[in-house]
Amino acid sequence: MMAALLEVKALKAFYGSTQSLYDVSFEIPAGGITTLLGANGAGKTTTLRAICNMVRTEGAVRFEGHDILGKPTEEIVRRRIAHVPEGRGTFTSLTVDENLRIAAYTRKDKDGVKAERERVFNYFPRLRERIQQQAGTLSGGEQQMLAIARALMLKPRLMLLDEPSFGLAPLIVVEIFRILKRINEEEKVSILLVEQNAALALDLASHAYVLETGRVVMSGDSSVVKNDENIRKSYLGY
Amino acid sequence: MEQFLEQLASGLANGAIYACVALALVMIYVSTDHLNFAQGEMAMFSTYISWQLMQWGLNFWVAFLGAVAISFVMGVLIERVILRPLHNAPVLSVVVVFIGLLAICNSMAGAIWSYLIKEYPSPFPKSSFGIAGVIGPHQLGVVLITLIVLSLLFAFFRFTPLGLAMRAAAQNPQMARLVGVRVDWMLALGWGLAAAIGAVAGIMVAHIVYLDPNMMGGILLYAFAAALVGGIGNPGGAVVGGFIVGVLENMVAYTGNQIEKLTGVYIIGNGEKLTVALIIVIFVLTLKPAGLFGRVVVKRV
Amino acid sequence: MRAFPRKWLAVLIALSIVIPLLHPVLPDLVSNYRLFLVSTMIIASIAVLGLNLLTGFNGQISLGHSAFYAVGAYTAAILMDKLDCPYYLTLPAAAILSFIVGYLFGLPALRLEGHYLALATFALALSVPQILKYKWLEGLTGGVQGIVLSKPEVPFGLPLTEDQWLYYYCLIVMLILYWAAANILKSRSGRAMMAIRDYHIAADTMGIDTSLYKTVTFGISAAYTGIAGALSASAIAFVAPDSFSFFLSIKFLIGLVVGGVGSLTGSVIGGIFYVLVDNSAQALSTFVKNELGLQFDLSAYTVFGILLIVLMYLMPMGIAGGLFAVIRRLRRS
Amino acid sequence: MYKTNRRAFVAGASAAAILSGTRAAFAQKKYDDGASDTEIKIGHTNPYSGPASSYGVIGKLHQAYWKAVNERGGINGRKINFITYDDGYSPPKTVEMVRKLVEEDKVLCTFNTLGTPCNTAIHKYMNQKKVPQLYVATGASKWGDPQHFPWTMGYQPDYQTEAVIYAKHILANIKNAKIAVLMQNDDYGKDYFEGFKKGLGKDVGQIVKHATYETTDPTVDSQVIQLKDSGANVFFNISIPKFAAQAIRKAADIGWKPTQYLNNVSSSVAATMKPAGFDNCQGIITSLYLMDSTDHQWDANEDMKGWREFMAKNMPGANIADGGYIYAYSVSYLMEQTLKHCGDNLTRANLMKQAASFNKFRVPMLLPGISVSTSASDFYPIQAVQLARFKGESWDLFGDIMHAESS
Repeated sequence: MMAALLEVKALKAFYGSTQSLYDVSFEIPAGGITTLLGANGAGKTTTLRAICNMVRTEGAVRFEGHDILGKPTEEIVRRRIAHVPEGRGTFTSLTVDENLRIAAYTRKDKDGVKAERERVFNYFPRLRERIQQQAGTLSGGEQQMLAIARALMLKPRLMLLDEPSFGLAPLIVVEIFRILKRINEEEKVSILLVEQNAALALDLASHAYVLETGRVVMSGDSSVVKNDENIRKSYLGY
Repeated sequence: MEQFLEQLASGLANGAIYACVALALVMIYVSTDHLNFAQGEMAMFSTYISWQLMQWGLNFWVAFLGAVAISFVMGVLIERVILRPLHNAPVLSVVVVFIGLLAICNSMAGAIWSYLIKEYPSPFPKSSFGIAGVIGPHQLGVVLITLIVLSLLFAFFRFTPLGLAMRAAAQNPQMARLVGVRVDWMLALGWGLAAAIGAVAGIMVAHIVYLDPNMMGGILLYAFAAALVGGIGNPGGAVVGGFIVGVLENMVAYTGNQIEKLTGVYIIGNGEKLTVALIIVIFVLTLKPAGLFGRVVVKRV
Repeated sequence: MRAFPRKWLAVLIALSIVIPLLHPVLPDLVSNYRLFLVSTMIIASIAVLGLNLLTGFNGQISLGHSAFYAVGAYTAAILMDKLDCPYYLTLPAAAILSFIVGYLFGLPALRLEGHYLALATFALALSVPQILKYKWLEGLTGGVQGIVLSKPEVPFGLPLTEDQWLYYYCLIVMLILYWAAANILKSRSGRAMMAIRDYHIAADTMGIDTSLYKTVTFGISAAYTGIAGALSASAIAFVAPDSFSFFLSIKFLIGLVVGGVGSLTGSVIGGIFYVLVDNSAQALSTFVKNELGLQFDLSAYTVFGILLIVLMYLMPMGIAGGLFAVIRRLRRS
Repeated sequence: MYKTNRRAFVAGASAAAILSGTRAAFAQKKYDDGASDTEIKIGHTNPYSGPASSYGVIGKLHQAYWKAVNERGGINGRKINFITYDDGYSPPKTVEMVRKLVEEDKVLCTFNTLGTPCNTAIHKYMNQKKVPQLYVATGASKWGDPQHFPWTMGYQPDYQTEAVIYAKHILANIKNAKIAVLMQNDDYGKDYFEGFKKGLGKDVGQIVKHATYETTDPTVDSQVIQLKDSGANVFFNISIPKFAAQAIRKAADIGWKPTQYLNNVSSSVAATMKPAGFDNCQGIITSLYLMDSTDHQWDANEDMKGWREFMAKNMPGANIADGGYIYAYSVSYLMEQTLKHCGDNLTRANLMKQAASFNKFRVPMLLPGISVSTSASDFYPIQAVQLARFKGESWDLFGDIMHAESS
C-alpha cells in the first residue's frame, strides 16, 4: 500500500466542554476518493472541522508526513487542503469573480492562478456567465459549484467536501458528482467526502469509513461496505 | 438666497467632517462588527501627534503622513493588545472597553498637551480657490480630501487582494480562514486603517474647530448618525450620510430662521436643529430600516 | 436566571434596614453622607435595572435611558415646584409618564434593530436636554437654570435624619421594584420577553405577540428608569438639563455591563459600581501620585479608563457573571 | 420652590447679625470643623474630566498654590489641607462631592467650586449647613445675595454687570445699532443675555437677531451666517474661547464686519484671539479685570514677575499662556489673605466676616486700579472692569475703570 496522504489517529474533538469525537482514526491514500458515512450527529462534520483545526482537538493528524494538528486553520490551508464546508462555502456578499480571487489568496504564482481559472470555468461553464453576480444571488446548485470551484483555485492536494448534495435537486447532484469524479481523475486531487446520501457517496468513493457517535465503527472498500448488511439497512435503506 | 447658499455650503463643509469620521467608524465596523466609541478620541490623539511633529519642525504634509502612519501602527497595536483577549466577550463588554479607551485617550492628551485650545494650520492656499463668502478654501479642501480617501478605500477593497481578504474576513471569518486569510490580522489591519483614516479626519477637522482634547466629542455624535444613515457597513453610504446630516442640520436651522423672520414666532432654531435633523433621519430609517444605502441581511435563526 | 439564595437575601435586607438605624450610636461610621451615598447607589441601581429589563432580558439596546431618567426627574421636580405636590406622589406620576414616553418610543423602535435602535435611542438622549431648554417650555422646566427643590421631609415625626429617611424611602422603592421585576421575569410574560431576546424570529412563530411585548417592555423599562430619575430629583434637590446628557446613558450602560447583563443582582452591583468607580478612580489617582510618587500626571479619568478595561478583561460577563462563575467553581471543587 | 420647607434657610437672620456675634472673640483661639492648631481644611470641586476639563488647570494651580503656602510655613502656623475632587461638571456629582467634603472630610469651607449649575446644586445645602462657599468660580449674578444666602460669595465681576457695561457702551457710541447676539445655550449665556437686555433698557429692540449654540455643536458657522443675514452692525459674542474664535473667524470669512463685543470669558489672547487670527480680531471690544500673560505691556509689572516666578518654581512645564492660571492665582491669594485675617479665630462665621471685610484690597494680577471690596451687604468682591480694544496682538485698555452699580 502506498503512503497515506492524510493520516488521522485517535482524534478527539470538543465543543466547549462537550466531547463529540472520541476515537477517530483513518487514512486517505493519495489520489483516491474516500467517504465518511454516518448518521446525523455521528461526528462527520466535526471530523472535517478537526482536520482544519476549527474545533478543539487532541490526537494526531498528519498530512504528507507533517504533523498539522493544532496548526492555525490558515496555515493548514497553505498546505493545500481545501475545505468546502456544509451549506455552500461561498462568500455571499462577494461576486463570483471575487470569490474566485479570494480563493487564490495564498497563491503567489499569477500565471498559475490564471490557468486555474480557465480550468475551473471548463468544469463549471455556468460560473463564467455569472462572473459579476453576487454569490448570494446564485441558485443553490450554482453556489455549490462556486464553492467547489473556489476550492479548486487553491490547486489542492486534498479536498474536504461536506455534504455537497445538501438541499439540491437530484439532477444537479448527479451533475456535481460527475464533475467531482472528473476533478479527482484529471487534477489528481484526493477527496474526502462526507455525505448523507450514502448510495451516491459509495458509488463515487473507492474507500469508506463509517462513524457512529464519534467513533469509527467500520471501514473498507466501498464495494465491501456497500454490501454489508448493517450498512445497507441503516444508510442505504434497502 | 445668499443665506441659503451659505448655509448649504457650511452644511457641506461640516458634512465632510462627519463623513471623514464616519468613514473611520465604518472601517472598524466592517472589519470587526463593533461601533468604536473611542474613534473620535483616537483621531484627536493622532491630530496631536501631527501637531507635535510640526512643532519639531516637520512640514505639514510630512507631519500628516507621519501621524497617519503612527496612527495606523497604534490602531493595529490597540487591536492586538487590548481587544484580542476579548474576542469572545459580549458586544456590550467591548463597548465598555471602548469607553475606557475613550477616557484614556482624552485624559492622556490633556495631560501631555494641556487643554488650552491650539490653532491648527490649514494646508490649503489661503484664497486661491474657494468661492469667496460662501465656502472657504479649507472647507473645499476637506470635501476633496474626504472624497479622495473614499476613492482610495474603494479601490483598496475592490482591486487589491488584501482589501478583498478584509472583506472576506468581515463577511465570514470561518470561511475566510478556509481560504487561508489570517483573519486575526485582518481585524488588526481594519483597526489600523480606521485609526489612519481617523487621523486624516482629525487633521482636517482641527483647523476648523481648533485642536483641543475635547474637539471630537460633539463631532463623534454626528459621525455616528452619519454612519448609520448611510448604512453602517457601507463606506460610500457613510460619506453620503455625513453630507446629509451636515446639510440637513443647517437646513433645519435655516428653515426655523426663515419662519421666525416671516411670522415672528420662534418654532425651531439652533437649539433644536440637531434634534429635528435626527428625528427626520430616524423617520426615514423606520421606512428603510437598513439605512439609506444598506442592504437588508436576513440572518439565519 | 440564577436565583440568589433566599437565606442570604433575607439577611441582606435585614442588614440594610437595621444598619442605618445605628446612625445615632455610630455617627461617623453610619454617617448621613454615607447614607446619602448609598441612596444614590440605590437610585442608580434602579435605573440600571430598568435598562437591564430592556437590554438584558429583552435584547433591545438603548443609549437613551438618560432621557427617561430626565422625564422622571422633571416630572417630579415640576410637580413639587409648580403644584406643591408631595414628593411621594411624584413617583407614580413619573412612572406613568415615563412609561407612556417609553411605550410611544418603542413603537417606531420596533422597526429598528441593533445599531439603528442604538441610533434612535441615542438621538433621544441628545434631544431631551434640548427639549428641556426649549423656549416655550422654559416656564415649566426653568430652562437652562433648572429647578431647585427641597429634600424629602421625614414623615409622621419619625426620629430620623433627612438622609436616613431618604435612604429608607429609596430602599423601599427599590425593594418593591425588584420584587416586581423578579415576578415579571418569572411569569409567562417574562419568559416571552426572554424568548424574544434569544430567538427573535422563532418567538414570532411561537405565537408571541413580539410587537406588544417589545413596546411594553420598553415602557416598563422607561418607567423604572423614570422612577429612579424622580428619586434623584428628591435626593439631589436640583434638576438642570446638563445633568441629563448623553454621558448619563453611557454611565447606565457601564453600570449594566459591569454589573451583569441579564442579571437582577448585577443591576444592584452595577448601581453600586456606577457611584463607586468615579470615587475609587480619584482615590487611586491620588494614591499613585502621592504615595507612589509617580511624576507623570495620571489623572482620575485615565485611571477610570484603565479600571474599565481591566474589569472587562477579568470579568467579561460583568461582576455578577464573574462572581457566579467563581461560586460555581468553588462548589464543584 | 417647595413652600412647606420647615428648615427655611437662614434667611430670617440677616448676615450682619450673624457676623457681629463673633466680633469680640479675636484674642482666644476658636475653631469650627476643619480648623485646628495645626491645620486648616479647605474643600474644592472642579471638572478634571469630561467636556469641561479645560478648567482643570484652575484646580491644578490651587494645589500648587497651597503647597507653596505650606512650604512657606502655612498661615499663622497652620498648614493648609487642600482637598480637591473631580465633579466632571455634573451637578449631582458636585452634590455628592461637596457633601463628602463637608460631612466626611469636615472642611472649614469650600473655595472656588467651579461652574454655575454645580454651585447652584449646592447653594442651598451650604447655607443650610452654614458652611462658607467662598469665591465660587462662576460669574453668575446670584452669588452675591447675603440676605438670602449669607454663606455664599462670588469672586469675579458678574456676567450681568459686564453685559450692562457693553450695552451702555453700544448705546453711547453706535448710532442706529442693530445688534446680533451669539449665546451659549446655558445659564452662563443666559445670564449675560439678561444683563445685556437690562442694559439696553428701552432700546432692547435694537437686538435684531439672537442665535444660540450647544457645546456639542462642532462649529457655530451656521449661527454666524444667520447673524450676518440679519443685517446687524453690532455683534455681541457670548461664547467660550473655542466657539468665540470660530465665530470671529467665520465672520471674517464670510465678509461680515460688525463692531464686535466679546465676553470676558473669552478674552484670553492665547485661547481665543490667536486661534481666531489676529487679523480678524482687530477692533474687538471686551472688558478685563485680570492681566494676560501673553500681553507684553505687563512684562515689567511686579505682579506679573511674581506670578511668572511662582509658575516657574511650582508648576514647571505648565502652559503659561493659559489664563486659568492667572485667575486661579489671584483667587487663591485672596483666600490666603482671608484666612490670614481670621487669625486664631477660625470659625466659619468669622471666615465669612473676614471675607466680607475687604476694603479696596489689592489682589495681584488684577488690572491696576481694580481692587477687592466687600461688606456685609456687598458679596461681590470684584465689581470693576476696564474696557479694552484689540490692537495688533494684545488688548489696548481704554477709558476709566468702570464700577458697576449693580449688586
